[in-house]
Amino acid sequence: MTQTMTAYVLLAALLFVLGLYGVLTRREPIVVLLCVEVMLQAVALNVLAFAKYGGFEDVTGHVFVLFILAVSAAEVAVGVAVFLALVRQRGVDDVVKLDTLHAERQEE
Amino acid sequence: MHALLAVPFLGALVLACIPSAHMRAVRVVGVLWCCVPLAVAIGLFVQDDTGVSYTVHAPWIAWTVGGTAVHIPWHVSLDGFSMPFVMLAAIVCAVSGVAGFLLTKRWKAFYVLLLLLTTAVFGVFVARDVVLFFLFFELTLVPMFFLIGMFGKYGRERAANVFLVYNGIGSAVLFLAVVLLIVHAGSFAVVGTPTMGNSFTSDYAVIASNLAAMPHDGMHTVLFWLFFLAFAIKLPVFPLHTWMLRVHGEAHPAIVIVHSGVLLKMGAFGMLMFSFVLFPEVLRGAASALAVGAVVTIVVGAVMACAQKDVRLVFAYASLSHMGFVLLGMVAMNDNGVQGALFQLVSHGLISALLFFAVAVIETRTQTSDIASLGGLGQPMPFASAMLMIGALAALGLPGLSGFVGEWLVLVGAYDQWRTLTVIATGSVVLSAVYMLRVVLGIVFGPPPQKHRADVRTIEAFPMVFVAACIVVLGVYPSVLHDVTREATKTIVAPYEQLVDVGGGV
Amino acid sequence: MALSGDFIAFVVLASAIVFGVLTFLGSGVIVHRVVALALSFLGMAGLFVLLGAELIAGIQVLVYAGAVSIVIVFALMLTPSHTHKPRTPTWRALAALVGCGAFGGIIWAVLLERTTNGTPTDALEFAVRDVGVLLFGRYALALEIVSVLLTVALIGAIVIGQKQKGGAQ
Amino acid sequence: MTTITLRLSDLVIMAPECILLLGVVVLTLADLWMKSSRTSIGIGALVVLCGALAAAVVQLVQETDATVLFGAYEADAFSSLCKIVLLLAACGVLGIAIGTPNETHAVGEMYTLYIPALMGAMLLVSSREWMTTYVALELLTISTIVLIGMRRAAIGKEAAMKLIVLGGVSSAFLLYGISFLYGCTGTTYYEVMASRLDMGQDASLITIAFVMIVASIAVKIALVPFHAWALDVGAGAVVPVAAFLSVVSKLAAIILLWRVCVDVLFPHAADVVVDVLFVLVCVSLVVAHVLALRQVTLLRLFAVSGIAHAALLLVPLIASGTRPDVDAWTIWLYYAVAYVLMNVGAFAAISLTHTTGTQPHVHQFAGLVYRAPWTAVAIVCIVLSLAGLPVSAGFFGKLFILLDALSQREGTAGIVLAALIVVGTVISFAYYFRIVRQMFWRPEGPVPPSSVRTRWFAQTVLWGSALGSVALGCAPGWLMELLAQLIAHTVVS
Repeated sequence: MTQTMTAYVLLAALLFVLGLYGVLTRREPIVVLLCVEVMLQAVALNVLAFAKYGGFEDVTGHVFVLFILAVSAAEVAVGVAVFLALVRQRGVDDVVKLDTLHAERQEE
Repeated sequence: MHALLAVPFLGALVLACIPSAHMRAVRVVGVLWCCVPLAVAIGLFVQDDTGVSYTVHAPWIAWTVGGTAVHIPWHVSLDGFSMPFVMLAAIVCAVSGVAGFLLTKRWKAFYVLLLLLTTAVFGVFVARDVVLFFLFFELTLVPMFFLIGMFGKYGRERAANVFLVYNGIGSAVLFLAVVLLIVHAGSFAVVGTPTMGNSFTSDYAVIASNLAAMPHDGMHTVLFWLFFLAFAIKLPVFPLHTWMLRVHGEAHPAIVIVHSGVLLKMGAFGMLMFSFVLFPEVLRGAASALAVGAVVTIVVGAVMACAQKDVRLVFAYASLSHMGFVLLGMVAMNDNGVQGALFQLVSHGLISALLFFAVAVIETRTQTSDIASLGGLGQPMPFASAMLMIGALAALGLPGLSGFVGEWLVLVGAYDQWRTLTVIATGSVVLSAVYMLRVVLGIVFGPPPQKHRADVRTIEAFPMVFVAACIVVLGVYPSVLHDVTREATKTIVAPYEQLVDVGGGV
Repeated sequence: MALSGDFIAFVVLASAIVFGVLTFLGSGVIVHRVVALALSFLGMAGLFVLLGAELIAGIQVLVYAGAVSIVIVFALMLTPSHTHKPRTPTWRALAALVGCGAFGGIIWAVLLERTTNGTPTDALEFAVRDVGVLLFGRYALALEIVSVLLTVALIGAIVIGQKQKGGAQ
Repeated sequence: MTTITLRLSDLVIMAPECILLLGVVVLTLADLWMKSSRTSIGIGALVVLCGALAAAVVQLVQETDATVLFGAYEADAFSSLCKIVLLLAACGVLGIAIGTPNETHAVGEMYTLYIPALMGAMLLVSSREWMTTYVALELLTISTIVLIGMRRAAIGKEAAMKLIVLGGVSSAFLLYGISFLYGCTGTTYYEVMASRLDMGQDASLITIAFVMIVASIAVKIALVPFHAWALDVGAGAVVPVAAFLSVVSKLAAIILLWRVCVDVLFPHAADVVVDVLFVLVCVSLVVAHVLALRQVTLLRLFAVSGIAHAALLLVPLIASGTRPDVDAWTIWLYYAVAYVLMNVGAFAAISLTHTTGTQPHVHQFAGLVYRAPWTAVAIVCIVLSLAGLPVSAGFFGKLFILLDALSQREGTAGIVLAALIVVGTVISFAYYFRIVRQMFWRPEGPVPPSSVRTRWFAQTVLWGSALGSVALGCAPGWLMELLAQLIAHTVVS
């Protein structure tokens, strides 16, 4: 059965790395945001696998995951709000670049 | 003795509160206040010509690191060693304060900064605690930076920046050295605590006695060179002198008076106090190399001075050359050498003050310091020209004036150890006659200028006469200074000579 | 690993999730991407059930597969057509690939090395009640903070999302 | 299982946070119903902070040492002191904010949202349990994101977006690390976790978890390989928010790192963690200063120079190695106070001379001495402290840290740290004195002089910080003794 846990944990690691790769390579803000969510999901999976197979007689892990879900939902809410506001102000083509701050640095 | 520190600082505060619209009030109060420290210093000097020193030693800051306590005491002392420097600083700052009259604007800023600078300079000379010394040393940096940057010629800002960078590096090195010194040699056992017996202090006396008791090791060498580097920038020694040229060339003469008259001396003071006195073993190994450096500084200064077209730069290189003499005297580390170095420091401070005051007077009238465009000022400005002559003669080492005594003692001190080097250094004295006379004769004689040039006013004449009198007194009757420094010199030199005796001479 | 029903379910769900994430990262069509991601979230809920966390699986379906996906769909639909996909420079993608690969490799190796002595806690009885007890007991403080956090996020989303007053840039 | 939950007495232990919570509720309602003016909300927020400050001081004086919920939250002298520092910093930030021309969508929220952010920071200080830590951290981050995103200009939204993504990634790493630790121990409480971790069995897993946790907190502090976001985000925020980011958020993250290291990490893998931190600190000390040389926009400049100060703040932690003693804590607190004073003062100066609608630029100080000479003097005091010149708090802070590093860490490590600090200080002269140069040597700039004189709150903050810096520079022993006395019993126990 321990191997089952290993399978879960390895899957979590794979998802975490995929999410990280997405964050590093994608440019669209919403997509990046969702990649972060994928990373958090991987963590949740990890925790639950430990909770079941770790041999602890309580559900601390479940509470742990609940907090992760709640906080990431809040993050998405704010993220989408910011994204929409940006789109409204700049138009979508500028949004995907998000380079103004960089450009300012280069001007100097 | 705290009056020395308190008076100028209070003055800065008082002046800061006078609205700058009242220009006259600012100037009068400023000048007068600059003279108060001089009065205080003279008072102390007169009271204390027997060698009894004023010392205050009180706890200041204490905290613990890793179970061991660190103490930074407030230890200030005015002894035979610091007395000449304090007197010099008081005189020069007063002279500079009067020279501030020649500025055209921003008197308030000038006097506030000058008084702050004076406080810090006194602090440097009386501090007998490593951290306190460093504190005051750093504190001189800031007002000086502003003074250079706010008053002077077109290139003053660059000069101020270069000043800040060089001296910033110097004080960073010094900072490191101070901290290392405390950690390395500041520990002492507290009486009555046998177990956790260690406790650090930054008191100079304790550190010195600890170092003397310690066996020589690599850390001593490191510390010696760190301190040397830090102060060599300030002094300056040959390859590190470029910032000083800029300051001398660009800042207002009133500021150059302080800078050349006092700030350079802080370098010598620190070098003697930290590098040479604390680590005689290292000095013994390095003395010859340093002497070569000193002579190179002397010669380079003299040669370059001959080639300059600007009065200020001539004087700047002359200062470099004279500081070389100081270094030479200090590394010789015998009675004559150190006495000579101290004498040379004081005398050079006075001479610089006189010369640059004259430059200030002339520059205010002619708006230039280029030798070629000056000339024939002897006729319209006889008084200023005479003062310039006295300064120049003193600088080139004419017997009977103060410059001679210092150089002579240094050369005598150095001759025992490095004959060839001493001969070369003596040769540069001839060069000094060349460049000084070239400049002064060029300015004083020749066809008189077309435009009318007014001679000095009373307020300008007074400090010049005073300084010139000091120069003459010191030249004719050097014991005024010698009596004060004799005891101090003996204690400074003793450990080194002991070392040399044991080791059988160098 | 025994070829139990649980295991088959795990393999199926895991492949679904990984496929979903890969499609999300790779596909060019926006609708495909969102659907793929929703699929992954659902698959994740399935795994949670396998792990005995039905409550969390339910929340996962509601919050992620439901709310988050829908919000994202709305956000994407509200924005103008969004066809062109900015390309990341190849070197950057490569560097990211190498970095992530190294990181993943290390984690993977460490995880394979580890052996646990714990036996699985099968189907926790009254798990939901226990979660509640913990949540309002030991973790009550965190719960309070989360409530503040959600309020702040709500207010923030409203404030940021509201129409601009005046002609500010 | 008996249900144990928050009791009324626990709320008393958490009084500073509770006061903040109550205050924010009242202020939000007042904002909704009373249509009050912006300034009055700001002053209200200031009053709330002062209330919390009073509560923290009372706790400190009474030597409260209590825990809540099996030790998830602990109020001890060190936490109280940290909270006082954070609260003072936040008061300064609010002082800067009051009277700044409004650049945001919101009216009251611009002030009220500082309070939950500060609450997150304060809970971080006291938290001794990972879940509480995590949500407190997120409360801080998300409130800050909203504060940044409320700026009307798109640049603020962009900065907020960046922070969301970066904060998310770093939280993900933190959680991933925690999840491994949880997997090894089955608990989220620091103390229990530390006692259950077994380096013999899971050495590599624990080590990698530790490294991930340290790295993720390093992102929050913006230590050097993870620093890029701080510049962009700092530049995108309005001045008071940038001040909040650079002072309160950064200090909170540093306290968190300190806490976590001492409670969980050091007992098990001190050498690895210290080595990682040592590298991060050394790199930060050098790179931050060099980067700062190239910045002209003030907010970027202070974002970067803040990194160097943050690295300096970590030196006592790594100098002491495995177990920081009372002195390391004291020195840390001293420099934290100095850091708050000089940075809050600097941002007050930026805010005072800043014209709305532009990015704060070093030219805005041009010729300040002509139109507001006293303000210029105060700014000089602050610059001295920033550059670590005497007589200022910054100088003694650096001196203490250096002495500590050299006497605690034998051999090359201490000397390397000391040398880097000193080199960095010299470099910092160059960019800090740029401000002074502008003030004194440049003719008057384009900024009209109006705002400098009229903004009393910001003026008070500026003068408070300047005088505080100088006072601490003149009598540093006083604060050191006080701090050492206050935290002595906490650390020893």
